[in-house]
Amino acid sequence: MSHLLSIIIAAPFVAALLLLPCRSTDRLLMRWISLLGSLVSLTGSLIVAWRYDIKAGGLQMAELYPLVPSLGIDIRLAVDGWGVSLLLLTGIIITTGVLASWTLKDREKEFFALLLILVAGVFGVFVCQDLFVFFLFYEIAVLPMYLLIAIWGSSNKVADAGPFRFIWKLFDIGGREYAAMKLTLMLLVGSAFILVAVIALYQAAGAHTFDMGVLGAFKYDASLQKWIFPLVWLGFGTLAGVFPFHTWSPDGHASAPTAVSMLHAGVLMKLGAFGVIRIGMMMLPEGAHAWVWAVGLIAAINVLYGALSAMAQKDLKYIIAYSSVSHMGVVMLGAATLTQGGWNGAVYQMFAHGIMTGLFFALVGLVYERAHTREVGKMGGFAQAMPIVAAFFTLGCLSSLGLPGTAGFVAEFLVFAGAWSGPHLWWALPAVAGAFITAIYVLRVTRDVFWGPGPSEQFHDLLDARKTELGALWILGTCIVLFGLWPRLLLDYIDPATTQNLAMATQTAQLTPTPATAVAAQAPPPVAPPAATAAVAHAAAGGGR
Amino acid sequence: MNFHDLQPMALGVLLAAAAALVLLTDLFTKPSTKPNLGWLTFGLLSAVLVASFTLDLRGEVASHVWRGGAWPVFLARLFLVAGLITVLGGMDHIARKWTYRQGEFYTVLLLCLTGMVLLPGARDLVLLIVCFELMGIPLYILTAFAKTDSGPKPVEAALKLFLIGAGSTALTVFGAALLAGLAGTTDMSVLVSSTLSPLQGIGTMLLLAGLAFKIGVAPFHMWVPDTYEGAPTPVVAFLSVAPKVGGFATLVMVLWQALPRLIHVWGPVTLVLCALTLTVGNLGAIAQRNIKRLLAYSGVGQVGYVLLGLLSGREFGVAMMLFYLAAYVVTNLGVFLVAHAVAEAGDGETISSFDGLGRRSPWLAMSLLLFLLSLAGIPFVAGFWAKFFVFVAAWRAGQSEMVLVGALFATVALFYYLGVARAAYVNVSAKTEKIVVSRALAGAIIACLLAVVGLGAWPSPVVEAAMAAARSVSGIGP
Amino acid sequence: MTAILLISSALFCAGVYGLLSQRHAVGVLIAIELMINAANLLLVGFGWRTGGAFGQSFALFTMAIAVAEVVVGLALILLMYRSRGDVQVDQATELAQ
Amino acid sequence: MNPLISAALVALGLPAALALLLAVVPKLRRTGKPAALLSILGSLLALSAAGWLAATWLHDPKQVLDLTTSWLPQSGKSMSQVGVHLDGISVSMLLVVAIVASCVQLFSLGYLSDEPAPALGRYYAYQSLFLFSMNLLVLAPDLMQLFLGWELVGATSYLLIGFWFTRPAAGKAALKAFVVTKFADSGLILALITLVAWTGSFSWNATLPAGGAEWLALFLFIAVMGKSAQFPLHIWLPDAMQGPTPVSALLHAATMVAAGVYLIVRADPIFAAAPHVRLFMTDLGAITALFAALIAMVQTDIKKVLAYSTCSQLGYMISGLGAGSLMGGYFHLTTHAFFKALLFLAAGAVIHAVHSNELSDMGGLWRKLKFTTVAFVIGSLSLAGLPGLSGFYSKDLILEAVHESGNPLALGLLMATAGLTAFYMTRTVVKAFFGKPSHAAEHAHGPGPSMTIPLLILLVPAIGLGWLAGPMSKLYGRSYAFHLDTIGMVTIALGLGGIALGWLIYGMGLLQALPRAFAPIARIANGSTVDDLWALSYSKLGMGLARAIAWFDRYIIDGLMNFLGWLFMWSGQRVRTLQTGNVQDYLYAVFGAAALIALWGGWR
Amino acid sequence: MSSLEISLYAVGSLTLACGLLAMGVRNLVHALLWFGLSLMGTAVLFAQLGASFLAGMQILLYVGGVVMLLIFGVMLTREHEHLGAVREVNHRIRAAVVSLVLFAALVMAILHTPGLDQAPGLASQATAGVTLDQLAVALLGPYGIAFEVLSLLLLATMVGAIVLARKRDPGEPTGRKPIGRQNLGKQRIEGLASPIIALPAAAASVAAIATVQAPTVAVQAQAPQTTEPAVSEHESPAEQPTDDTTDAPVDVAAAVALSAQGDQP
Repeated sequence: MSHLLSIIIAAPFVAALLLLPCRSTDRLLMRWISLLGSLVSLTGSLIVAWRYDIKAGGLQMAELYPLVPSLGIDIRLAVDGWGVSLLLLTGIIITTGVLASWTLKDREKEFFALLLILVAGVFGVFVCQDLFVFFLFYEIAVLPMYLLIAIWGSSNKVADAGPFRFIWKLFDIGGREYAAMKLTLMLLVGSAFILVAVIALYQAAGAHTFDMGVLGAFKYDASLQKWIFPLVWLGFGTLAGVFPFHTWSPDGHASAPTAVSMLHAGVLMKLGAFGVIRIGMMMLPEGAHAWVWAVGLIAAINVLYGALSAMAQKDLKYIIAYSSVSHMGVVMLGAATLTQGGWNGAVYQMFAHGIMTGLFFALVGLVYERAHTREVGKMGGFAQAMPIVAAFFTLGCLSSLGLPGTAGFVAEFLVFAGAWSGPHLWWALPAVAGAFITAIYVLRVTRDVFWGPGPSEQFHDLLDARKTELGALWILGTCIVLFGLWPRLLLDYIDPATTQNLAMATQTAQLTPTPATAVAAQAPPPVAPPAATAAVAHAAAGGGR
Repeated sequence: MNFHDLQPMALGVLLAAAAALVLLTDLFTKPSTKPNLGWLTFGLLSAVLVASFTLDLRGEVASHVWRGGAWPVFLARLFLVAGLITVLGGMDHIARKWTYRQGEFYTVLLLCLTGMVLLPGARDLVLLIVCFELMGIPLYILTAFAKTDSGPKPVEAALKLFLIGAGSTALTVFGAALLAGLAGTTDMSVLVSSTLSPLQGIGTMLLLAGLAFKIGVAPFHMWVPDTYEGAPTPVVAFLSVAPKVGGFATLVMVLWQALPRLIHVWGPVTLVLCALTLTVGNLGAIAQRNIKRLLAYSGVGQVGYVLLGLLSGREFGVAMMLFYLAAYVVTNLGVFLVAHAVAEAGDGETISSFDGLGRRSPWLAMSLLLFLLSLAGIPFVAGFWAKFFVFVAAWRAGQSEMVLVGALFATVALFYYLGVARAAYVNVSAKTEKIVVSRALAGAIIACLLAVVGLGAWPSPVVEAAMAAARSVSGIGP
Repeated sequence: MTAILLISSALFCAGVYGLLSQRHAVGVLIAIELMINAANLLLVGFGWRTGGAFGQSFALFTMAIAVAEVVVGLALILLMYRSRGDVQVDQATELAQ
Repeated sequence: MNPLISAALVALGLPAALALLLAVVPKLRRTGKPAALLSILGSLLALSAAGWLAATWLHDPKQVLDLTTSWLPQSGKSMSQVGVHLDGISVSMLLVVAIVASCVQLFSLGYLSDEPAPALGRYYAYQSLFLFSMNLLVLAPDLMQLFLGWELVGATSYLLIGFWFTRPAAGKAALKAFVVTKFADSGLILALITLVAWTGSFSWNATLPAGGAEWLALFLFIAVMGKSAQFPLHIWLPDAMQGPTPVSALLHAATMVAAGVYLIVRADPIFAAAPHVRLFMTDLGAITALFAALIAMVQTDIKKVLAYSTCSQLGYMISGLGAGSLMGGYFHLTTHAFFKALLFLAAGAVIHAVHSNELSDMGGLWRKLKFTTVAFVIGSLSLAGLPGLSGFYSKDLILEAVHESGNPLALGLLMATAGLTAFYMTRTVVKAFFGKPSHAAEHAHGPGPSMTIPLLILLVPAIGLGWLAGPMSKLYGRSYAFHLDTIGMVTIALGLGGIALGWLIYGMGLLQALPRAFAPIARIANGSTVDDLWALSYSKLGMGLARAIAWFDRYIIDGLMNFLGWLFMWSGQRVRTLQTGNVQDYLYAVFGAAALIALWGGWR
Repeated sequence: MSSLEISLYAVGSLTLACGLLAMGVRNLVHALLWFGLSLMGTAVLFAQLGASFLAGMQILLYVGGVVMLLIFGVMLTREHEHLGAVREVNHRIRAAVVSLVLFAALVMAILHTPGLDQAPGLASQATAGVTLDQLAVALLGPYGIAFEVLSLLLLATMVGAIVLARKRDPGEPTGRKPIGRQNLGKQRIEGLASPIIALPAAAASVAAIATVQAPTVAVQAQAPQTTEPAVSEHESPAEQPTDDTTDAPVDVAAAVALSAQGDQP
């Protein structure tokens, strides 16, 4: 039983613990500890990618640690193709996040500790095969957000208008505590739904184990699936920025400090989408099949809605936050198509968008740190003062509008192809329109902020990215181009995993695989981790009549 | 009746002896040496706790009037832990504020604990009610212990508690009278098979109303916020925890043990009360400024979840309820002691007195955060397992809607818990000097912290013990 | 037997009425004593009906408890008098909202 | 590995490597001139490889070579291939691109000599990137890689137009160019996803379901309209002149805009099966040709004239392809690439000398810039379709094809355009080179050697390519025999008439009435109603909708969430005030509840 | 309707009337008196139901003890005259509604419950009732443990009541404010007097506890005097030595009164 996965999860956690004792004066030590923690995870995920045997596919490097045997809860780790790519993404984002927040001034000990705990949770979710521990890691990943935003965030004013004007007296809408509280509460309402779904699944599958393999293979009856799926979808969807519940993400990201919004938009939103697919679609085929039209419709709205509202924003961070909502819409759209191409595209988009948003928020952080304003109208002509930042921003823009040769294109194209060959043809149209609108507002922002004559007089200390930030930008930039030019680096991992997972999602749904993709309908049951100890069927299963 | 066949009740007897001992030593100690009365009580309590592990406490006393076994032992340990932490935490306060009446305080406290320890074993209605009163009446005394030293608040709190308590005792007695009278006996095991009749229904309801006062279930909870705010904090810590566990133990024995066939009567009522308690508890806490009132309402909210556990089945539900109570006892004591530490530093009891705690005393802020997270039910702290197990039990008993309602209210709860955490970490306060905490109080808080984190990381042993206790009360296990 | 039941119920409800409408603390105490007394009557009645000694012994215990409550109640009333100057129950609203 | 394929890989890989090198190593880029020389060396090597390939293909045109590897694996199999596909069409286009690109890069050395070193380095990085993406497009084995090259070319054009980013006009133009082309490219995306939905791969000669070809051709044509600046989507081409002139020469004359035509040629099997779309193409091409020619007549900026002329010539090519003659369209593309690049570079030399684009600042330059004048005159004559020069032959083929396809309307329009083209080219030549010299033209100085050599190189194909029509047709796999018929004669007459008319009006100053007759057209052109239409739709429709949705999101949906929060706070307040503090009320609550549940208990 | 029931109804309605009057009368002392009468009524009912010992206890304990105690309570807390012991009643309607609802529920249940009157024991022991020794055996047999726990309860009540009621803790110097821990040491010298007083107080409380324990132990032998503990708990303050301080007369009187009342066993 290899311990690689648990090392990846534990590394940030241990780094966080190591941070606590050191004094707040030795700033550099703290930074190096947190950087070390994230680097260990990054190299770990690289090793996982290296040692993952693509031919065999399925779940590998399984680990098992009992937690509450009497209820069948044990920490069960294993990684499949998807897990590899998402681990890699998380590793990259946390390393660049730590690099980008090198110049943080106040209380950096707690900041880095909370950040690392957050990322440990995220690592856990991607590799966990036990439904309960999946939910546990999910909660850990959500919780430090509150303190991170409330303490280190920044407030922005929102004019009070519209029918709910009287609420402005009670909350200071747009402030950082408001944003932190709204984010935490909405995500936790989501997790309340998930908790109910988790218990329902556990109970329906004989209430003796939480192992996802067993729960996934179990045939739940259709009516149960029909009402559990929306719970899972809304629960995880809130984190993935699904249409009506996305309102926390613009405020949350705009108020969060750089590294936090990088991590949150870059990785945490993927958690939501991953959850919907992993638990929603793979474990509840009939439910998925019944509700997939709604998921697709909302995702299509998401793309267009996010793009359009981004076009009208005046604050730099809000633009990028709304663009994340739009790109997450693409991910959900890919997932909703229930086709091979769609799912490949969805997972690839998770990776690509993660890198892109990470780069964007890092850059915006740099600009904000130097220009102390995020008002696009006030800024102009920054390219002269900071050419490198301008160059990377342009690269980020080109990737987010889906220019081939950047990771963004491959993902979006796969999703469009999947949507077009899937049952609901017309979903692809708003998605393509969304991609086009993204091109407009993204390039317009580049022109407003970076191009144009020289920076106006009020920005005097505009110096370019320094070495640590530069490192972060270089890592993200190369990822975008590398995975854009040669997508097989990642697709070789994602594709076999999609075939297997899709088989699970469509096997009981009598959904004949669409002719075009000629899915080889072999449905090997997911390789159960070796010799998982049969959970003790505890005596109290009888319960009260 | 000689000493030997009192073996199963050994814990109760020992505690009574301890009370007497403390009362006597109080006579001979000079005011200056009175503080080590606190340490004496602490020593005695830990001795009894150790005894609970070493002695064999199974078997029956006086022809099944009092039955030992896993159920009374589990609860006894819970009460003893609560007592230990209260004494340890409050020792400094008591010694300073009531130097001359410490002895009486500890005696009354020990007697109250005796009542609690004897309660779970009682299989006879009379013994049950007397133990219930032995648990209740000392609380009135303890609440008013600050007398008129610092303003009228403690007295008013005690008076409110007393008046409603006495009213509830009357209700309990009348209900018990009806039940016992109809069945023709006060022995609960016979009561089970008594003939069903509307009068018995009313008797059950009145009994339920009387017992529900002690736990602070919704319509009967009105005294909770005022008493918590008025009474001195260490007493409130004990008051918020131990009688609730005692009340629930009585409810389990009366409802599940004595009146299972009347489930169609008290089942729906308890469900309605549970929903009401959740709503009032969580909503009430949102707009609170005083930390103790907030914790009072949060306590009422938590009772809602425990009631949900009680409802969800005779064995698994009750087991999960016990685990929830264990987690609740430790967490609530911890939170109150932290609030006490902050109040002792002269800051008062409003939430804004917690401002900047993160800087002034990092470990206190960290423990406060962990306790709040445990109350809110966030992973890797005791509270999460508690809520989760209760939800599983409730789901298994078919209360799926209640689980959803409970989960949503947990989110509302997080709102006001985070409000306090925000005060500690986010707000900046003018005062920057460190908060100095007395050794005993610090020890108590750390003990709670270890328990909460320990339960969070490795809940299995307590889960097994709770299940054994549940089996023993429903007559299956020893 | 229904006679005893009716009378004790009536007494009990009288006690409840008194409890809710008294303003003086001692008045409340009286009401509570009356209610407990009704319960005792009921117990003795049932004891008489079934002939067992349980009724009367239970009544004895309840009496003891009732007296204990009165004692503590009076002590509290004394304290209240000392701290507030009056014993009006509905004026004691120091702890509110 | 077949040496030919390795040559193709060199042509593809070398510019990519150079672009990467210049981008990644800032120090190298900041050196300026050395970086430029490196890039020019790269383009020359690519040119030699292309030349060698063209030579081998000339004497064996049927040969087809492939080297591809899977790019997008999907459920085990590979959905799209990436690599090199060599056949007659791609090799010839490769040669054209290589020649023009190296000439432009050489020319830019002189033209941009006074740019600061880092900017020059950045310019040549973009140039190498462009060459790589164009080669990628040309050598594409399937429509996917073509699309890759297509979009990369669009991106580099955005970067190159916005090279002088300090100028707001350049920024606006770059954004406009990219957005319009991106809008059209969504058509190509739709085509691709339809193709993959039907056939599972992107190759253009896959069997399509009935009627499928029509849809596919339509989607492809939408993209072509955007890239090759056809009528409604041509608005970005004139603005693209903000970029440096060599860029206009390379991208917006010879190669990039021709990519659309290349796509139609490449995807010939699809278009062959789509008669309706081809008819539409012919008509649209003709209309664009005429419309652009009319506007070109009244332009005062020399680059704008050439831009509109390109737009008009593209219309020609597309209507030719629409009429079914692959040979005509593609051959015209090749010849046009050379003489239009020649014209642009010559114009560049003039602008470099006079430091202004306006024709009014020029005049009588033939004394100072003798060689440039010769180059410009030959170029314009070839464009006008003077028999003997390359322009005539390709234009004649197109006219014959349109005539044979039986489309009198289009034929008429195209004939008129031929005349107009000759007229406005003469007007430009006269205004710029002959006439009385303006103040700025006084002390203009001749272009340096680095600018004259490219002109010389481009002169050769501009003149001689017409005669090579035979071998070129073999390359394209089509038959060709030159024969002069009535259509040819009429066009020659129109061309000569146009030149004469131009000379009369502008050279001699006679018949001033005609220019005044053109005044209304001038107003339409400058007003460019189509342009405003697009701008209006963007600002009113686009931004309006965006602002509405942003407001809706912030105040309605977010408002609802806040309202929920407010509701809880409000109810919390209510519950709090329930606690009156009066024991009487508490007792009332307790006993009231007890009474109620007792009632219920009794009733059950 | 046997004769017993008729008499039961008669006395019962009488008791009820007194109870209602006790609750309704405006003047508190009158209320107390009516309350005493209603207690006596219950005692008569007990007698009718054969629980003669209980009737005795009722008279002794309730009427003698509780009512007297309450009267003293009222006297002690008599605020200045103008307020008077008046207790006018608010929310009267609300209280009436609640009690009537409860009463209706009870009556409905009573009427619907079958077999109330023809229970087995009714006819045979109508008169004899439960004999004394049966009661004693029950008290020490099955309810033995309850008995012991009751004694603990009374101990707790006693200790608590004393602590709350006394004005000054033994050993506390006369300074009004309770002194903090830190300056405890200084009190040593002039505080010497306090231990001298504390010693007899301690002895007295030991004696008090002994008396409480003794009867319970003794009573295990003979059943009847079980209720003493309930009465005797007031003895301990009696030995309270009269303090040397000149505190307000009221509380001294209270201490004396309390002890006096509790003396008649």
